[in-house]
Amino acid sequence: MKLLEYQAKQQFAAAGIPIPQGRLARTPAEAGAAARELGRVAVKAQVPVGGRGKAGGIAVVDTPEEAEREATRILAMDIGGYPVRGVWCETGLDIGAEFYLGITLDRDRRQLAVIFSAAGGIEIEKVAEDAPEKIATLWPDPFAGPQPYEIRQMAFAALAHAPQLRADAARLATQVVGLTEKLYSVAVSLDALTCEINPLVLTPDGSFIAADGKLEVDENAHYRHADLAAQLATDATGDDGRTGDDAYEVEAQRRGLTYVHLDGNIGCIGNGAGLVMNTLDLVKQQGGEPADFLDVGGGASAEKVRASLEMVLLDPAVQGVFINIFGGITRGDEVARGVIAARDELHITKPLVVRMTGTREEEGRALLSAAGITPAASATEAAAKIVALTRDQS
Amino acid sequence: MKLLEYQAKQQFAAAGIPIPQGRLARTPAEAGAAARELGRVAVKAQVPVGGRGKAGGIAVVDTPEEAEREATRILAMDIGGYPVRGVWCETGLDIGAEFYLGITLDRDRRQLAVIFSAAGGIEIEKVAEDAPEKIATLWPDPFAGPQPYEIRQMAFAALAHAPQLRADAARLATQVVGLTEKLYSVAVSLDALTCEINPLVLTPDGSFIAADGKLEVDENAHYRHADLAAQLATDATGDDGRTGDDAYEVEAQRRGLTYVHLDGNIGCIGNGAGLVMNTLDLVKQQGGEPADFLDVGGGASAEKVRASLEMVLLDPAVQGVFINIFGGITRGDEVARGVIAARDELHITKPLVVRMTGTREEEGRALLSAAGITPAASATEAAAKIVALTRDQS
Amino acid sequence: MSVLVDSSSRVLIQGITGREGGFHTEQMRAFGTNVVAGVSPGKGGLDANGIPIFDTVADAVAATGANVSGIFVPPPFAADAIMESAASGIPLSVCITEGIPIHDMIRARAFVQRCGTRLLGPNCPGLVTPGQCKVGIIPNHINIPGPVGIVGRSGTLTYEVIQGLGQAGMGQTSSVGIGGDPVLGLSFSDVLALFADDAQTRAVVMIGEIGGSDEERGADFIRTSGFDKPVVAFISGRTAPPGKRMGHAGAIISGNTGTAQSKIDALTAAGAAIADTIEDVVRLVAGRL
Amino acid sequence: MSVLVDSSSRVLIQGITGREGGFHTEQMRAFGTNVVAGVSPGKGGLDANGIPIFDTVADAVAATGANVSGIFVPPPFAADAIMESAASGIPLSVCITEGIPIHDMIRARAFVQRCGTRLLGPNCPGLVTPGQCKVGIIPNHINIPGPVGIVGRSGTLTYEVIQGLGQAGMGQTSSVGIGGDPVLGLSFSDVLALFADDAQTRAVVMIGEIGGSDEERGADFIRTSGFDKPVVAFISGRTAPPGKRMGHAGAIISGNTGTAQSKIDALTAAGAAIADTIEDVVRLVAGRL
Repeated sequence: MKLLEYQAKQQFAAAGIPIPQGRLARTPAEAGAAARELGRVAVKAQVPVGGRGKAGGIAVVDTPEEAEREATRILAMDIGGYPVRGVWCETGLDIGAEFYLGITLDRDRRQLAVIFSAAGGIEIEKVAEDAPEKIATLWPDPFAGPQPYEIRQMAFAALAHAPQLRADAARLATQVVGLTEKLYSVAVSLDALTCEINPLVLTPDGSFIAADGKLEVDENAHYRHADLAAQLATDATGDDGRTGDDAYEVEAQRRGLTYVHLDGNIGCIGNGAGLVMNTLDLVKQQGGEPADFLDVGGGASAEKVRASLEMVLLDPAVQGVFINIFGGITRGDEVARGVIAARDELHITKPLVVRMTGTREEEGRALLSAAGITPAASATEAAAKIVALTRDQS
Repeated sequence: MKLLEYQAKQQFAAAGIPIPQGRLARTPAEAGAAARELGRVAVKAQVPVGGRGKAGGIAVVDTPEEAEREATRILAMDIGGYPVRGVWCETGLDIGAEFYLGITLDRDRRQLAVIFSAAGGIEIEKVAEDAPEKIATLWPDPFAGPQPYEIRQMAFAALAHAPQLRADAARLATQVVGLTEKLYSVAVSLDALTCEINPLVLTPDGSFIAADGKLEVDENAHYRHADLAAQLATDATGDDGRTGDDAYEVEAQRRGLTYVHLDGNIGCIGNGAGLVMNTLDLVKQQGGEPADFLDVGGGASAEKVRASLEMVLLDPAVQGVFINIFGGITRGDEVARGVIAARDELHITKPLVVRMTGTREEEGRALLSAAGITPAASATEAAAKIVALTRDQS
Repeated sequence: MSVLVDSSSRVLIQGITGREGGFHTEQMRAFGTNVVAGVSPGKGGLDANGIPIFDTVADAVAATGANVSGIFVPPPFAADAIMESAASGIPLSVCITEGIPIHDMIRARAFVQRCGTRLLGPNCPGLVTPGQCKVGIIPNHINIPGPVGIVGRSGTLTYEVIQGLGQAGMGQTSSVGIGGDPVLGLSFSDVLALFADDAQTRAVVMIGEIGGSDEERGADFIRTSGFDKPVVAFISGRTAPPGKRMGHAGAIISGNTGTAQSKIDALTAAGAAIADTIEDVVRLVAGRL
Repeated sequence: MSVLVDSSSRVLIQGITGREGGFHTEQMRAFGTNVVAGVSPGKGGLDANGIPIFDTVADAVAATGANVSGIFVPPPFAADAIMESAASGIPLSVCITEGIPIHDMIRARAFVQRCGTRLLGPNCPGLVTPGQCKVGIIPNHINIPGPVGIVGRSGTLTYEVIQGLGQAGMGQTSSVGIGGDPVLGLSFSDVLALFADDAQTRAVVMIGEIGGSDEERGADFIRTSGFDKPVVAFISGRTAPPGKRMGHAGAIISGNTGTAQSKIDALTAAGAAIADTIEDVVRLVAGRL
């Protein structure tokens, strides 16, 4: 679940982090009204991807008329595959300096990292590459959270790269302690895997304010944040937890299936993420192009297999399907029944290639053979076969 | 800062712990109105000490008339030195079983202990003495707080002594996990040294409800709870953070002095808690009776010494004062000036005995001698002297 | 010989009365695993097909001397179950549960480290020492004893390799599935270190996938520790596009990190043979025994 | 010889720019303490009467090799200062601050234990090794070197004993004030164990008071550890009424615990000589050297 900028900022504000005043506008008229109320504003496209600025999705305007004009332009855009459904109009900021403050999962250390840098306003990955010494990192104890002394260490390390602010370092470090504690509380209470403020603007009068916001909630923890999910779902602007605006992925999520849409013409279904990834690799090795990744998971029922085939075939680019099963908990006969039911009920005429081994493989293979579907001897053979069958068709 | 039962319960309720419905009544009429609203109620004296029940401070009534009559009686009481200024009228509970759930400072382990017992409704200290096996204790990690598995261990250990509830143990343990997490959050967020529910009533329908509440906030942490202190201060029923209803102690607290009122006739003042305790011991050893404990602390000014003498002499039982100073940060000349100023400005005619050693003792002793106050050679000699002088008077 | 579990393992199942826990407990017993206890809060005193059930892990350990725990507890309660197992001093906890919130796992993992015990998983298939003990959900019939150590992130691909080797007559000392989550217990390097010390293990198969840098760190371990057994490595997800999570919470290429090529390069540099298919794995292992 | 601090101690002062920190830093230097650094966040790079100031303890340790920290930081920030000192690996932190919230101290103490470092205090006068090093606020002029070890809860009574012994010609190896709070670092038994191992310490004075059971546990330590030096004990607050807090947060008799009699009984049983007055302490020590 990725929150949009303004949704992330609302969470920050609720935790006591200062944000600029702003209004969400879904129409140019609303943007004009916001500018009338707030004066000089930045009109910012609300999409769950980076690079808005470069794409032309942000405009700073001085008048309501300008705001309406720019909103009209931006609301017609499509950024990184996301149609812009709303703009966030917020008070223009006087900028003294730009910082970065973020919390993210450090996979190598298997814990959260708090990152602070006086080189804000650009992608932190870029800073990490070009000037890693400008990045100060803190790995808080997962139970204690970041302690003030650790945050001060991080703050002073980063402020060492902003010598012009040295005279004010004590006050700034104290502010960073408060901001970090608040941002961390947001990250933990929302199970965030990414929670960042970039840029964190230091205004000329010496206070920090979050000029942008990014917040991504761990999918595994959605059950703890049903309220937030419900709120996002009713907000037509939000990406409401979808993995993207790909229509097939949205549909698969609705159907409760683990599905990733790809560009090829061979539908791929298997049990177990590693096995499906390998299925894709095998198809590619044989010169084919996978159309998707679909994992039926462990212990799939015939019904789930049927539904999975139906899902994969929604994509008209699919010219044939490779079903790759290693039965552990999953039973071969169940899979076979699902495949046969799908073929018969959905009147599938496109080629289906099944590789089946493991639990109840004999029963499954017998059912398939009886139904006229010849199971392949190995995964590699099956891949070769589906590639050949679909190549013939195209 | 000790909260009254109903104040503690309000904190519990805010954290999601179930409490009976109730109304605070400061007059018999209010008690009657509460009974009219709630039906059968318990009318409970609100005083910050235990033993209310035994003292007759709790009555269960069926009618508004009875409520008024009992409230009249209870509001006229004085329990453990505390005049009853209010009664809490709450819905009578059907009691299935009585438990104890509390969080307290375990001094030996220097951490918090969570205590749970199926022997609730009586003082836990008594259970600890008579049937220690009935007490289950959990010492949570101070950063992590109590984990569900630890709470379950504690719950099952205590429930082993309530075999009649065995069939329902899974559900009860789950409830105890939730209650303990909530009570712990109250204890930590309010810096509580004691935070207990006794009895924690299990109603016949199988849910827990807090039938009493006790909450004491660490004095050192008052600065973090100014809101709560302010709320209690405006509540005429509360003990608003006073150490007791002793008028002298209340006054001393108002004046910012560390003072404990005692029963004797010899005022005792010193610098440092250990030294003042020892001063009291010396007076007793010499056959005298200390009237108080007053610690001027480290580095006391002449003005503070003057104010301390004034405070001690507010008590008319005081027939003489022993001032015992070991100057470290505290300077002898400052103390001497304070003693002399107090004597002269307050026209003290009662005997003053001063023992003075340490930093600037020469200067201090010279000042005292010049003012006609002969400093004693040692603390023991000083104690003997003040006891002799006050004995002569009485 | 073997790593982590053997015939002396006394296994406890947390969540034994659940659907998955109950089913796989019977599978494990059918395999020959010595399942000595189950835990299900509130059901202490009952039994599951003759296995005594306890309210808490502490009770179960005290009564039965269990020294391995298999955790089949639903995601919201799984991190707590891991901590309970570690706190009771059980040296190895194996968590099968998939879908545990990552923040929960960050805490549970730190807790396990503080306890000085081991965690395998979560979201893993468990581990097998053929002929002796299985904890988890790896299919029973494919495992045969032999000289190969297997360590894999993906469950199903691990099964593929076990079966492929078995069909070619090569069995395993132990097969260990470390799981596909980004925050987990034992890593490739941890398990490689165990295989390094196991005299009977004569070759090791590593089954990696895209995402993270555990394969690279495993390669570093091989390079720097004087690891002297042949390693055959297989990496899945080579054709996965960046930014798409391929089923496993951990299987995602972000920017330049987590690509199959980076892993293959690191493993090649460490002297491992790289297999392109399962058939390749079998062929390469056969040539190295 | 001595315990905890000596002429090799390199002392850092946290809160050196505060009123108390500044004043006592100069007192310590007048005593001869080697104060090598101060910490005051945001004032790094400045100096305090020639002592370099750093923003963080880590910076100060890296630059100066400080190995003892004296903490003079106001109560709301003191627990964090203790943790900062412990996290930087400083082996001994001495916290003078009075009035730290107990919940803060519970966490800080657990943190120090996890770091494997030592904490003296809080709410303590610090410690002195006469002629070598003082960290804290014990008056300078009363301390002379000699064969007696002193450990006390109350600051002023510790001063009394130091002075009383000194006036009778008996000096100290070290005098250690553990402080009057209920949650603190080194306890009587910890310091007794140090004196047990210090060859030069020929007798020990314990200055206890009502509240808690640390004196009893000190007595247990004497009884069970084979402690073979004479101990003279003094307990204040004998006449204090139950339920009244006598100044120190820890000095309160609750129910049957924390009474002077319980402490005197335990110490007597452990073979300690009980003094009724400071004069008694001096007399009893003199008879045991």
